[in-house]
Amino acid sequence: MTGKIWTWIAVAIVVIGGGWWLLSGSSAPKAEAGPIKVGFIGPLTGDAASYGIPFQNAVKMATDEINASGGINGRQLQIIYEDGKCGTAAASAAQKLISIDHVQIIIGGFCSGESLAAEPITTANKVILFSPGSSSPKLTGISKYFDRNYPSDSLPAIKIAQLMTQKGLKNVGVITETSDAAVALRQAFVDEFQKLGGNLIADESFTTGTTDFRSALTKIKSANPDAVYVIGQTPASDELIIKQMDDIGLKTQLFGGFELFGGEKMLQDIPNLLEGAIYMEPSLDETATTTKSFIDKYTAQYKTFGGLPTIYAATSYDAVYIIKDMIEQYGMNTDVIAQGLRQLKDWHGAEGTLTIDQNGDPQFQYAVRVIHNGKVENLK
Amino acid sequence: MEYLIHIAILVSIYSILGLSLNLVVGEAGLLSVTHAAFYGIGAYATALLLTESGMNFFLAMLIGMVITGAIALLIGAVLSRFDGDFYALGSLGFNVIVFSILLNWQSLTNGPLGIPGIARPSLFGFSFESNTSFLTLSLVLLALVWGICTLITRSSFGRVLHAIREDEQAIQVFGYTTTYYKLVIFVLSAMLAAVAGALFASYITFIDPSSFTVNESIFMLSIIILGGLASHRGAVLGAAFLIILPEALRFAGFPTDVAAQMRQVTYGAILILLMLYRPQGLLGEYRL
Amino acid sequence: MSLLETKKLVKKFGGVRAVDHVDVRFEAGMLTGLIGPNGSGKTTLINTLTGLLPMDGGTVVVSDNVALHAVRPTSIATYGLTRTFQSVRLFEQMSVLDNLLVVLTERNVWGALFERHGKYHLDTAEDILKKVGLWEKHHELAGTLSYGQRKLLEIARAVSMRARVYFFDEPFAGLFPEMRKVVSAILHELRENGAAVVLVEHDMDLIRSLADYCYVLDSGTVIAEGAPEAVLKQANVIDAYLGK
Amino acid sequence: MDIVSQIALNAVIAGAIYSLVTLGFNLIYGTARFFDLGYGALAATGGYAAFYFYTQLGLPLLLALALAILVASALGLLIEKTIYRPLRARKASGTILLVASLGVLTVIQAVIAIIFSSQFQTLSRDVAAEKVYTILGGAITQTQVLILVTALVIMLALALLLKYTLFGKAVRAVSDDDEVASIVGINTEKVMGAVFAIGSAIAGVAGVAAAFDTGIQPTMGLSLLLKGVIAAIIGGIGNVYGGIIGAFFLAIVENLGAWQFSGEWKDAVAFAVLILFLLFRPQGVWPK
Repeated sequence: MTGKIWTWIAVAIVVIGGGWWLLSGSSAPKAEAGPIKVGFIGPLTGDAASYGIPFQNAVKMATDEINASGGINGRQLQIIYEDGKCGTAAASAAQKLISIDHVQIIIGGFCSGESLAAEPITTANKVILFSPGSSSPKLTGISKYFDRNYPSDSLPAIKIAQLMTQKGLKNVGVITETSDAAVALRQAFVDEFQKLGGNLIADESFTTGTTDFRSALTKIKSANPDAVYVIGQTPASDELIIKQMDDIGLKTQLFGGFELFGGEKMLQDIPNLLEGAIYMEPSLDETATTTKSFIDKYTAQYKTFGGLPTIYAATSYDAVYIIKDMIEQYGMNTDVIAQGLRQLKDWHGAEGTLTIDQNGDPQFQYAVRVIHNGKVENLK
Repeated sequence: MEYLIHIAILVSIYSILGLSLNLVVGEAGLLSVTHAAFYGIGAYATALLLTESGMNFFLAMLIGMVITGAIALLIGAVLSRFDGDFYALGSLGFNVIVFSILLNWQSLTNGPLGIPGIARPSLFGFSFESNTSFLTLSLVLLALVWGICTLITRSSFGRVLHAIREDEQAIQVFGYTTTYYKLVIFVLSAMLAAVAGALFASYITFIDPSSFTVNESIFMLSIIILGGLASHRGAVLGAAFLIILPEALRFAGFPTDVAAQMRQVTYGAILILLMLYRPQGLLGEYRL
Repeated sequence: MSLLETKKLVKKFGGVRAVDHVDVRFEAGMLTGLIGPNGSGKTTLINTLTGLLPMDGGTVVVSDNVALHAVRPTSIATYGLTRTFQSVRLFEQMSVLDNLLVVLTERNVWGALFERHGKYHLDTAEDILKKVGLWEKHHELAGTLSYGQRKLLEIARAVSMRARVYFFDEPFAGLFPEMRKVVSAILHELRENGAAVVLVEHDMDLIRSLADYCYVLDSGTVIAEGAPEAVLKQANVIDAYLGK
Repeated sequence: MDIVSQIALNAVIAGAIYSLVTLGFNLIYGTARFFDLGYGALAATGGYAAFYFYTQLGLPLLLALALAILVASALGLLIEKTIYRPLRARKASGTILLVASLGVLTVIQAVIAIIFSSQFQTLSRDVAAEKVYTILGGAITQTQVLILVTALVIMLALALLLKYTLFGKAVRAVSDDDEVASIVGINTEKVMGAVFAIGSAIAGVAGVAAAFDTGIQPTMGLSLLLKGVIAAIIGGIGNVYGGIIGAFFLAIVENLGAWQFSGEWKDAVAFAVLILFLLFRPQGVWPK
């Protein structure tokens, strides 16, 4: 008999819960009065949370600044944060933001998987999806309403391959994390490097969350490469790789993906191991005023970038300001905003100067960085 | 309203998964922790067939079911030699292996990049583009799966499964080669999971390995444990509860930065409280 | 005609020979008693004959022609053997009726999948349950029955197999006298239908009244066999029971 | 030549950490007779407690480690008393305890992520200035040698405790059959509590070792636990000494696997080994 009671309690919870949240959600006032609602989708739990949370911090910081200085056209900006779990859960997040919160613009899909899962829903509802972190080439020109201010992967990898051949480094080893951005970067690099006659003598990969790279690195060491290209999704795994390289005595010219060495935590922890390491990053000119003030404010408020290289935080921070400019210029009509975004030229922000092309991809100039005694310098 | 339909579609997909997993766990008493692997194989098979050859969704789903069934036959043949905790552990191992294949066999599955641009189903010219039409399709398939499961559990085959659950050696003495029964129900349950995989791939139009991990299998287990084992209504209620709960918790006003983790705490606490006070779940009658 | 016979059957647990070169015969239409003190190997012998324990030596001859060196539990039904368990192994969370129906169904998988229960199975189950007086409880879970009722249900399950050789492992334990008459009648009926009934029992009066032939086992070997009256009077049998 | 010795050293280091996990797991599984997934979260607790005391509070190393192990042990005892004991009193089946321990794992992992954020943290304050020893051409750092030594010391201590102390006999009696043990006058609940306390302490040490060797993140518990469980089965489930052989065997196979194939198949290789052992040698190398 008690089974029946339990059933009705459970059903009651589900029904009341559903009803209550349906009422509280859909009856929200139309967009004109009250705060401007903008959605946010990013990995807040699971393995990917280690770079999702700093992404959230950067967006929160920009929002607080905007609201402090009077908001957008006098209306406060309200960001609604949803967890995309770096995968298909982003579809539920997007559907909720659109149907319940009636957002017109969503900042996010941080992982490429989140953007790919949310895009069909946002495009169907004519909602702008602006991603500051998805790098998958599959997103290029995927929809009128999808733009991003984070470069697609192929660009830096091709430049690194060209740089290696110029420096005469013929036999190179690669170690890649099996995550969306890293795999795309590796593919672009290998194609270019072999086209230029380079010889890939070691090709190791590791799953997200691995902490013991010693045997893979021993294998690379046994091939005694001229250089090693380390492509991890987060500086945390790259720092471990470089430390364990030192542990097993693998001394070689280091190349990095994703501005990994830019993460200042790594520069503090293992400066001598990074000596001479070369990496590629969008020309985030640390000395530029907007960039410098952003970095200082961010580190003041959140102490470290945690797992995040500065470029991710910069693009997330800028995304909020880009949205603010768009709303101020074009109002809330998403079709007009979509065209506006595609005409964005030389927009100045924490990430430097940004231009968005016809496919919604950003044009980035790349700066080649090299690390000398713990300092980041431009390679001539 | 769209959001409610979206939730209803997810609930029907997870109900299919719950019903099919219940055949193995609730009816035959075999704690399988590899259901997400078959969900994944079904999804990838259908997605690849749809994107590569552009065939009709339902044909792709059927082929996906056959492929999943074949792989389940191999895995089931190995698993039906284990029992108790070893069965659970062996099945967990197979889930990790299948996940690694989905993640690392990049030439076939695109690895972590996943497969985007999967077409929505269409039948005799009618395309299930809109969510409402997709919901009706999901509910029809759910009803079909429910029917198949009822047919199985009500038949003498189902009764033998219950006997295997209670005392496998005793029923063997009465002339039943229980390894065949365990294998057949394992393959049938995997094929039904492939249906859910096909629906999920076609609905979200993008799949990647991260939705077919061991955690997903554990989530499906908690659906039927919460809903109640060996009860079809329990499987559907469990799916509804555990899909709607995290969505409802989006509104529970946790501080934004810990909201996601608070959901995990609530979910874990529910599991503990269930086991302490109601191990047979809401509607179930079979205690684990 | 012997329905089941063992030749030099051996079952070892490590060094201990629980069944030590045992030769027994179970004739059709006869009730054979298996008696002996605790730990004499009676249950081990039955478990080995019904495939629960692998044989370590000797052969099992089924109805004079099929010689087996190994018996799998799933195959004994095909040779017309069935049994009850000393420790009563029922399907606890299934109804009393289901506990019977489950042994009446199709053996092969596909047959079982599409088999609906026709009147025939339900009627057989009904009159067997009526015979052991459990029909009113046929919807209740087996787990809720009393110890005596569970014994009766197990006997009913064995009877519904329509086997040729029945092994009953202490079926009368825990039954009140009224029910003992019912079970004795069932055993008689099985024997009249030409089956070989093997009864493991400690109660000498039951053996005297029921058994046509009996074997006395002590520490794995047959120390005496023959008609119950003669066997029970033999000195070595009494010593075995009373301990030297 | 030095490549082979480097692989061997890598295996020895990984083996040491796995053996710590297996040691505690076997102790608990041997007595409580269920797969305690919560054990993984206790290892994570140990790692994070050490991180908090040592890196954030800046306490001296040994004090910080001692406190961390104490925290893990106390938490393990608390969980045993509040969750597992009532379940055991109600004669709950192993599966119910397994699901409850899954709830414990999820809750602890989420709480850690809330307190320490899900960032990947490293423990060592002075990372770069570490002495590196070279043996036969292979390199091994100071911390790794320390981990190896602690693992061996704890193995010895546990072996002596179980073999020669009265408490050890009581533990072995309870793990044989707790009902019989209680009839004979052993207070099984007290022994069970002590076993959980010691097991959790060892989990804490494993967590600290992993934290020092590589680093910590909230989700480290489950993967550490699964490797420990595989090693336990290879060695012979429930047998404290067998687990150590299993741990080093698994570490060698994984590192050889990484050498032959490439690193991303590491988990798949580990579980393939598990399934092979379950198939051909379920009782393990050194059965209890």
